[in-house]
Amino acid sequence: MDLIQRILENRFSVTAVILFGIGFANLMLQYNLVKKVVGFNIMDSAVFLLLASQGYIEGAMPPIVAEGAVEATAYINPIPSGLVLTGIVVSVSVSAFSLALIQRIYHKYGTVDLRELVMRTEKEED
Amino acid sequence: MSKKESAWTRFAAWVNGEHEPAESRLFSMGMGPRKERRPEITLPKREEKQRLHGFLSWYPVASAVIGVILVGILLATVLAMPSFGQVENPTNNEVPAHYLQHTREETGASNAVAGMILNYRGFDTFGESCVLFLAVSCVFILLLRDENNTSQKDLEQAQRREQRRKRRQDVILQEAARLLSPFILLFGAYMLLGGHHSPGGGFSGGAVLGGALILYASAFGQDAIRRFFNEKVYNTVRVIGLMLYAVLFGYYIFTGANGLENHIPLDYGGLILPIDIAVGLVVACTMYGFYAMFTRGEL
Amino acid sequence: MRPFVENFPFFSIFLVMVTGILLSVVRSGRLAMRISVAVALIAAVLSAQVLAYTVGGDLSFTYVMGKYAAPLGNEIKAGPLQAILALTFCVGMAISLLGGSRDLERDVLPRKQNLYFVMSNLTLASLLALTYTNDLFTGYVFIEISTIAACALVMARDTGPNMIATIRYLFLSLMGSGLFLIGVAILYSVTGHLLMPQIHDEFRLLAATGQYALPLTVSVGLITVGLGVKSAMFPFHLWLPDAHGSATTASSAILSGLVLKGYIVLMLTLMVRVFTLELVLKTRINDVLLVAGVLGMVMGSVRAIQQTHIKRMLAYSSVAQIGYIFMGFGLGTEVGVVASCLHILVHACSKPMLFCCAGKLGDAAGHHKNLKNLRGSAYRSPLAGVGFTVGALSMIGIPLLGGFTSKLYFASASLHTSDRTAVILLVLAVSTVLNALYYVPAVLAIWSPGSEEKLAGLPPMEPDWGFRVSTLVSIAAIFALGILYDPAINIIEAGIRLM
Amino acid sequence: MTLLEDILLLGLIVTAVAAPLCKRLMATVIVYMSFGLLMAVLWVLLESPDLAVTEAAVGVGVTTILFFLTLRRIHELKGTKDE
Repeated sequence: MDLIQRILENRFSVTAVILFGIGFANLMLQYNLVKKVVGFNIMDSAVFLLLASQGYIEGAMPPIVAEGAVEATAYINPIPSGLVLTGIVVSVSVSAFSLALIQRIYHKYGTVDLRELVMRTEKEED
Repeated sequence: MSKKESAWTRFAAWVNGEHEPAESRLFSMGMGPRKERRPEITLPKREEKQRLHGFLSWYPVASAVIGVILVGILLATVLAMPSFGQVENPTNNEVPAHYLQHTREETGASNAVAGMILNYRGFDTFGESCVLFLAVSCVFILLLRDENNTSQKDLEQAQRREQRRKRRQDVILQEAARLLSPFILLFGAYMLLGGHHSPGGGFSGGAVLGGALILYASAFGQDAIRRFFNEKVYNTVRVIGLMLYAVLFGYYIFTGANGLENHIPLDYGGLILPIDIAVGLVVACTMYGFYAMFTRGEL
Repeated sequence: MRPFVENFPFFSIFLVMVTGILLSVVRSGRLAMRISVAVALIAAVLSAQVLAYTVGGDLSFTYVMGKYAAPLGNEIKAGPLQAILALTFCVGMAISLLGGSRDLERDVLPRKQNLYFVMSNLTLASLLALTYTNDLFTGYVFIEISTIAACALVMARDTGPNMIATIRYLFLSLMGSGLFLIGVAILYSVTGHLLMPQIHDEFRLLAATGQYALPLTVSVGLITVGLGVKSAMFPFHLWLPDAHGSATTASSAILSGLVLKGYIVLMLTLMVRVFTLELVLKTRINDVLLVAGVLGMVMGSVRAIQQTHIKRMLAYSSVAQIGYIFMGFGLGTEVGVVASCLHILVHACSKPMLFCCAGKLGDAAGHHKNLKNLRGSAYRSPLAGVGFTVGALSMIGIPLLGGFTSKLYFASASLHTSDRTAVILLVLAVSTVLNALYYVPAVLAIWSPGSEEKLAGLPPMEPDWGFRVSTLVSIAAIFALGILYDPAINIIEAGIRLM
Repeated sequence: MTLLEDILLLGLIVTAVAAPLCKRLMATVIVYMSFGLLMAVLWVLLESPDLAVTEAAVGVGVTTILFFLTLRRIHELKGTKDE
């Protein structure tokens, strides 16, 4: 009972961890390169969710400070938001790079299945 | 004697590189079962496939096991971590309090997130802008048309597609683009310029600007964009954006670290506003660059 | 007002980054290369100044990246160790670019050569930032920069197998940075800080009270494993031979000699400055590192023996050398860490040269990379032959050369541990023999008078001044580390003390 | 509010599981896009409007465009096969 209570309390981080697992498994297990990229994006989003949920304060406002109000706990913690902002941009850049790479690979080999690709290169090697 | 001689000749041949070194016999006790060599080209195809199949069949199992273990450990970890949404969590210490209380007088931004990423931790954000720059450069290396990645056939195909697009212009898309582009541009500019006192800022505003460009390009073709946004302009804007950031923030770091006075006024967002504009330019260029490279392979 | 020399770490990072950005509008590849080498050398001079300053004053200093200090804003911290590593990275980058310039001009399309140098400059910038950083999240951002830039360096050659090697490298790296990032997230949420000294204080407090013991251990483990994946720690080394073996010469040199070290240096900083060695010993993470290191040393060498492609052989040799470094960390003592640092320096000096010489020898033998076809190639390019020989002998651990010193220090470091001395000495001996088993045949092969008629038809070698200079400099560096190792050791010890 | 949060979290898990399981890559990308949108709504509920805006513009918008362009290039969309 206590455990369930705890899980429900921390539902954001628990969800984040489950998503991380899903993304991680897809990044590792999928043979289709496009799906690997999707898995990577899910994994990164999960980490962002974990980070951002740490900065949330029950009943607080967004961190846009009004004139005069200086009670710090009235706002959520701005640090995780900033970090996640950085993370989102980084993950988009990485996705774009890997998608471009996938296009070139398809152009060259006509497939995006990693198994086939690995087999082809083994044959091609000197 | 003859045995020794043959050993010597074998060694000589090995030294000359004619034989594979006899590693498997030398170290069989150290490494357990004999490992197979890398397949030669002459190896029959079936064997090669079998070997690969061996690799590909244990690999998923192993990584699935690793994944499950990882998730288990992480679940235990997050349950032991501070509870969700409590004020007394370790993250809510003096640092965010300082940010929230002093962001107005120290950075000139009332949006604490913008103040944090562009002023207190601006070096990280410079690195992040460089990541974008780097990604678009990588995409250029990969997809910019050259003799390696484009054959004559590809060019012809692209031309045919372009002509077909010109013949059958999509009226709905064009009208929508004509109607929406100005508003999207306006909204992007608003987000860009208001980043210091409202949600938004360089990254999202720049992405919206880039989105407007993409919409325009996909409705009217890239030739329409190229009239005012060709490769030269593109490179200039992108480099100027990043250099603006580098120079402004470099000056800020230099003066700050040496205890000098910086002459950056704090009204209208202080350092945040110019850096937001710089970042916005970079992001808009990056997004449009991705689109251009992904569709046609040229700007 | 602080001494002006304290600005130099920041100057070197920004200089290299800004050069990288500006090079994207330079048209000529050759000009871009000259600028990159010059900038790397300027950064080296700046780092040398920092080195002289920190060693002379026996101090380390923090430098605020902005106006607001410690728990609020970014910071970098420089001490003797950081300075000598930065110096090595800058020089190594210059050596790699100079030594591989000919191959580069052939392998990369002229129109895209300037972009290659954008990548190399940003790689160098990320290495410098990873060395100097005092902030965990800056570490993450620059890890990503170095990942993307390194992948771009691999794929710059633009052939099919190369692309596939790149994408495998990319996905494994992304997994590594994902693990690192979630480790950072957990660490942040239990300590509430991102700057290393503050995390250290909180970490010690929490470890003393025993609060959040599990998250702390898990985050240390995740960060270590994440960085380990990216730096080719033993079970995660599978991507390395393909990526390093198929890239153009300069890229292989940069990746093997420098990029892997960037992540290791960050791990070292975290272990010494944030977690401290005693607390790491308590979490038993160092045992994992020790086992991975030892396995890497043996398996990397064993696989290297089986290779016939000279670059793949060198790549597997890198796996083994990385194994040495992790073994030093795994000992969990200061002596072990010092030995690892020395090995980082030695490897960063010799690996780029080995790759450049291998590329040159391949040229001499008519663009073959198979050991069989390289016979006699050293006679056509004697300097490459000498360089390869010196590098190989150093890797084996012949006295007077750098590799010998670091192995000696590993051996003496193992004497400081109570129960593992025998095992580690044994593994060191075995791996030395294994190293000899692949380097000696390779050296003999290139020097054995071989098929003259095959090589006779080839055009004569053009003089390549960049290659000559870079090889001579690296040979000098290897001898310097082998004979005058005392100053280097003193610097490293002071650096660890002042971390 | 809690109920909405729970639904969104569940939706995240469901879409994350479903996205890679789809047979057609097109479906994968669309489901992934809905994952991103759910995430954006969740950022609003977590009181981080900056993140919501960025996720919607960058994470969902641009990433999805890139995915679709890639699918067109690798001939996974209808009518993009070589003629």
